[in-house]
Amino acid sequence: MFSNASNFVHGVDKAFLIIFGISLFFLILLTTIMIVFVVKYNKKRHPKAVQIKDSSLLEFTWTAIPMILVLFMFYVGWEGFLPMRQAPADALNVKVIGRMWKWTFEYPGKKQSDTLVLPINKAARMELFSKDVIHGFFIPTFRVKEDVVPGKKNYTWFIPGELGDFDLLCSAYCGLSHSYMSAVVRIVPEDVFTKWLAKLPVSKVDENNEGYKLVEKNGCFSCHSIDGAKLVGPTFKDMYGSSIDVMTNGTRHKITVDDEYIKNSILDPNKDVVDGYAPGIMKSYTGLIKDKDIPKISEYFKTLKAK
Amino acid sequence: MSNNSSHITEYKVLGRILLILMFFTFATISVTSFNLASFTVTVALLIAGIKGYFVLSYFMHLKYENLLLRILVGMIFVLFALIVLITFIDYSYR
Amino acid sequence: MMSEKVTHIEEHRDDAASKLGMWLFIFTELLLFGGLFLVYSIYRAQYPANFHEASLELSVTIGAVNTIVLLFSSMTIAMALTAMQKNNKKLALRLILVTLLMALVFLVNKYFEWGAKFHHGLYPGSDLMALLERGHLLYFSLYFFMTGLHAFHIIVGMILLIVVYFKVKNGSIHFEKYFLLENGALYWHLVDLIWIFLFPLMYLIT
Amino acid sequence: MSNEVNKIEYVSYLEHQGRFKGLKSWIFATDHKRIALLYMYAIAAFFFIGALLGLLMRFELIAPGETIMKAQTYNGLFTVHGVIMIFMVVIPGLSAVFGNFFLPILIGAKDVAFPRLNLFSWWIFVFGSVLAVASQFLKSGPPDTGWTFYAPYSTTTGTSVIIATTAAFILGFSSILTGLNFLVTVHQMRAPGMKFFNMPLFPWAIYATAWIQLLATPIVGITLLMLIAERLFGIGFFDPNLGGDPVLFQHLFWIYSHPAVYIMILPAMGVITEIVPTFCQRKVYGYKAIALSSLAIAGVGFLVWGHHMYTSGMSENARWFFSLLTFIVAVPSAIKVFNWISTMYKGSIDLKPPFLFALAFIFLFIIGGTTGLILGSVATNIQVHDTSFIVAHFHYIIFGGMGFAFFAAIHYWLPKMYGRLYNFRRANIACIIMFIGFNTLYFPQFVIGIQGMPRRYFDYLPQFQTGHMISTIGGVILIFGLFYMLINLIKGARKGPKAPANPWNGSTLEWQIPSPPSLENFDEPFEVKANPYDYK
Ligand code: HEA
Ligand code: HEA
Ligand code: HEC
Ligand code: CUA
Ligand SMILES: [Cu+2]
Repeated sequence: MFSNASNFVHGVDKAFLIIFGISLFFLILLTTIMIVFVVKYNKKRHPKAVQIKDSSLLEFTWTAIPMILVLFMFYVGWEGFLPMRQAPADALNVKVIGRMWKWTFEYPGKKQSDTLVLPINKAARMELFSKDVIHGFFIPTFRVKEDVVPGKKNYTWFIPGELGDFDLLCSAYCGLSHSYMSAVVRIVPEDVFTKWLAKLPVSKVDENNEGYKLVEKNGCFSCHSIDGAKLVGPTFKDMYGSSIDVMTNGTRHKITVDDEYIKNSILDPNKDVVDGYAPGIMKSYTGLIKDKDIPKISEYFKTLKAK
Repeated sequence: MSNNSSHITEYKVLGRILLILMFFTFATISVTSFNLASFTVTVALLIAGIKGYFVLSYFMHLKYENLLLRILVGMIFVLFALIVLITFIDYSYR
Repeated sequence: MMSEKVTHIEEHRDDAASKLGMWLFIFTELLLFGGLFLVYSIYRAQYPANFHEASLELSVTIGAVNTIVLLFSSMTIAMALTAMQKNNKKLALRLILVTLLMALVFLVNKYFEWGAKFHHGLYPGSDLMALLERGHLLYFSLYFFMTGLHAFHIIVGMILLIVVYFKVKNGSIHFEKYFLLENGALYWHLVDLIWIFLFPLMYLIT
Repeated sequence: MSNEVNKIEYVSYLEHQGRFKGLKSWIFATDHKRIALLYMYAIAAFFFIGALLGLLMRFELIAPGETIMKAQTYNGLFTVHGVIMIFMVVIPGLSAVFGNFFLPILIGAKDVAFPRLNLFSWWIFVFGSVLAVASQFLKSGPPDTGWTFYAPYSTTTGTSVIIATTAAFILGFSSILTGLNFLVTVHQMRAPGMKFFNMPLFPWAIYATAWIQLLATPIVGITLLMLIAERLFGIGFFDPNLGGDPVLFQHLFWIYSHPAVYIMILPAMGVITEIVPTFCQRKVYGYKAIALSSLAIAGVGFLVWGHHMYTSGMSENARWFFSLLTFIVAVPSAIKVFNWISTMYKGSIDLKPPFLFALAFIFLFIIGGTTGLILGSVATNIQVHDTSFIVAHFHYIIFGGMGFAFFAAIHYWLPKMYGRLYNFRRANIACIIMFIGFNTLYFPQFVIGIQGMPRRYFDYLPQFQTGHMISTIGGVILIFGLFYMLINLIKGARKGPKAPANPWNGSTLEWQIPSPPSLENFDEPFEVKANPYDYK
């Protein structure tokens, strides 16, 4: 009757059915009674109203019955939920990194992927991390959802039960491209998974460059690329030293990208806005990036110039 | 005619209340300078509560107000305590 | 028993109504600070050690002096009401002045206390603050915000009392109609009440 | 003059000549009835703006991809739509308009306790509202956080969040003062001899609401202040980069905002409780049960806020606790529904527009309320949290509930307020069109919500398109109904036939005085009756 996409589907859908059932029963019952009364006791047919005394027994009954029903519904809901917080100890651990507006999945051994590939019928535990704001880790078909909160540890887990590709969406509002923050969950047989994981490259980063670290730590790469691609913001490639059009208070003028301009762009990005981009998208990093660190970032940008 | 059946609190009473309050102030300071471990917060708050009681009852004349108002004031503190307790249901079991 | 006739326009029940109104307003103020106390208690429970260390930065002496100053002013304003009820206008005026003076002393004390912190580079948004450990940072954030908001209430209370002072002086508050003085006093006690809780929570953490 | 001391001539409050003339006689009025109308005009205007934004969103969502606006615009739209609708339309809504107008009359008073404070609240309200609307047009762009202002997004985004939160803070202040005023009014201004249980049920509802307004609003006030301080001075409370805790913001926000939903619905229930007996010609069934259930909702409603945070990483204990209490707070609502329906039993039912709206209210409220049960249950909430299921739930219960109650109230009391009648047949037609449009608009959102359509999505996966399209069509139908109703009402209020004092054969106090009432409501002495539904 229920799908087997994950081990939670049964509990959740059962709760849905029961609560919907009770609700529908009351909706139909009460609506029918209302209509019957309106027709039967219509002024034309029933010109004189009959006054009826309050009955404590009746009040008690229709307090007690709903009370019992709600306690029952509560129990069903709780029962369906409880397993979601009881991850088995031998589950496969995947670190889920949410940042504006991209999911990254890190497997043991610092191997990173943009697709969440998991073996079927094996418990997988998601350690949820956010680099910036709150995101929501949501796989509708699996009945799985948990917020990814910066500065807090949170997790969720599940056992996928069907092969195939599923949508992973970001459910918590996180800014401009919230609706594009999706990824694919691919459930594969165990052997395929092992092979895939073996081939997955260890993420290589230019970890020695101070400027790079800062840029990475502050999540700039979610909007700025270093390969020339235009993401939410302009690319960093070949940016340093180039001459660009910016809008300042509605007037357009040319500016050369130098240390001073980069500093302004980080601390007060909405003052000079690169032509073709909307103001208000990039936030100010005042207080987050220290003044003395900004030259390091500039230095890093210099390394991105074509030789 | 005038319906606030005003109670007049004598100067003497007010003065005495001040002395009590001062006493408790020094009491908190000296109590917290001993280390009673986790009890200190409780004791400090308890003393603050007693002080609050005196301010409310005498300075703010609550003792002589009608029952309704006294109940309401009590309810505010109960409500606040409930909210704090419930929030701690989240924080203490994480 | 139900058939009392209501005659046209009933007489205004000003004083009882406005006193109830004042109390209700005090409830909102209590809950306003209540929100902050909630935040405080959550963070204190999470970083007890940090809170203790950070609180050592504050001078218990200044805090204690300010507590006593406020308690004293609370008494004088309560006495001012008593004086008014006994139709002793002159004494009432004096007592209000003493209260205002105490408020001023409190603020001056606070000014020096904050000033010293600023002098050491400890103020919201400063570079030093950003370097602090998490618990310290939270403690000082709360310290500045809570005492700041409290000081703001002191100032509002002072303005209220100044208005009351002049009303007593020109006779629009007199011994048969003094609910404005009563309300002003109630507000002042509220400010005191909040400080009674702020003091041990901010200054006396072990 | 001198021989007229005892005979007061009847002059309606609309014509009464006070200190000022013309527009000034309105915007400086201290008469609770004029202030009520002032609120109504302001709220109607904001409702119109908010609804327009809602409609724009619907057009954007008619098809996947960018349809008529950019993503950033969309994000601004739902934020400002939410802020306007919640803080400026439904929270003041019924209590400021009909509470102001009828609370004093129903308890036999000539005005509220503090008339000037009442006017002041209105001014604060207008000031805050203008600020909120202005935030839409400022240079840094409309706020884009959602009406919930969740940190840390709200502490870091570059848009005009400070203005919007300041506006919400100011609006909260207005709400507190209104609540305070009503509480004192109920306690101090009841006609001599009228006890609490001699009051009709609308004042009871307003009374319970006023307590929530008074006690819950300060919490959101301080929360927004902290947010503002965080943005302005970098004081860390909620942003983890500054040491804070984002989940704590959610706690504080919902400690207010859950009780706030009962600020919206309690007066609506109060209105329905007045309308149903009048058009059934029966005394309300279960007077005490309804009165006490209002207080129960107000009280328990304070303790369930965490049901908005089931996925935030709260402790398991908190999750079951909040779930349990959420289910319990649903029971008093159920009691009210049962009592309303029992009031119809063996009545003599007259299907006039107010009653038709009331029936629509009950139906939509049951749907909205029972889907609330789905949300309250932890397991199902995990699936539908932050999806359009939520959007459908609260539009059903806010627009379908409080909105339709507002329409019912205006149709019920317009003859008293303006002394004129509107066209009944047209009003009924408008009600039916809106009812159909409403269900077409929001029902599909339940369906796509369960399938996993997240909310606050500017763009969506193709499988949700059918649902979104039907929904948009429903929106258009709804608008036609709304305009039809509005035109009928305006025509009625201005040129309709003169209304008698008691057009519905009602049995509460307001129908005993002329339509429209005079400045001081009661020119003639009246007798306080033990049963508030005995004035005939
Ligand atoms: C007027 C406003 C209003 C009202 C009255 C309610 C009433 C209720 N709400 Fe709703 N709610 C909102 C406005 C409102 N809500 C808003 C605006 C949001 C979203 C905020 C946001 O995130 O933006 C929300 C979100 C919301 C959530 C969070 C969802 C999420 O984000 O995950 C939950 C969860 O429990 C919930 C539950 C309930 C319940 C149980 C009731 C109950 O009080 C309902 C009680 C009524 C009934 C039960 C119906 C009548 C009874 C019967 C017909 C008899 C049969 C019943 C039984 C047997 C019990 N609501
Ligand atoms: C009172 C509350 C209220 C009302 C009435 C409405 C009305 C409408 N809302 Fe609502 N909406 C909210 C409160 C409300 N909304 C809230 C709180 C949110 C959450 C925001 C967030 O996520 O932060 C939301 C979010 C929201 C979304 C989800 C956005 C998203 O998550 O992506 C959508 C999308 O369809 C939407 C659409 C609509 C539409 C089409 C209407 C239509 O029904 C409007 C149609 C009506 C008209 C166009 C009427 C024209 C007006 C007149 C003729 C004046 C009449 C005046 C009087 C009689 C007084 N709204
Ligand atoms: C939310 C998306 C976003 C993030 C995150 C972001 N930026 Fe930007 N950035 C933009 C946009 C959009 C623009 C273009 C508009 C403008 O100038 O404000 C921009 C412009 C810039 C510019 C000027 C670009 C040019 O071509 O002249 C610099 C430099 C810059 N960003 C640096 C950074 C740094 C450093 C960080 C991280 C600390 C960062 N940005 C994070 C969106 C972002
Ligand atoms: Cu990430 Cu929404
Ligand atoms: Cu809620």
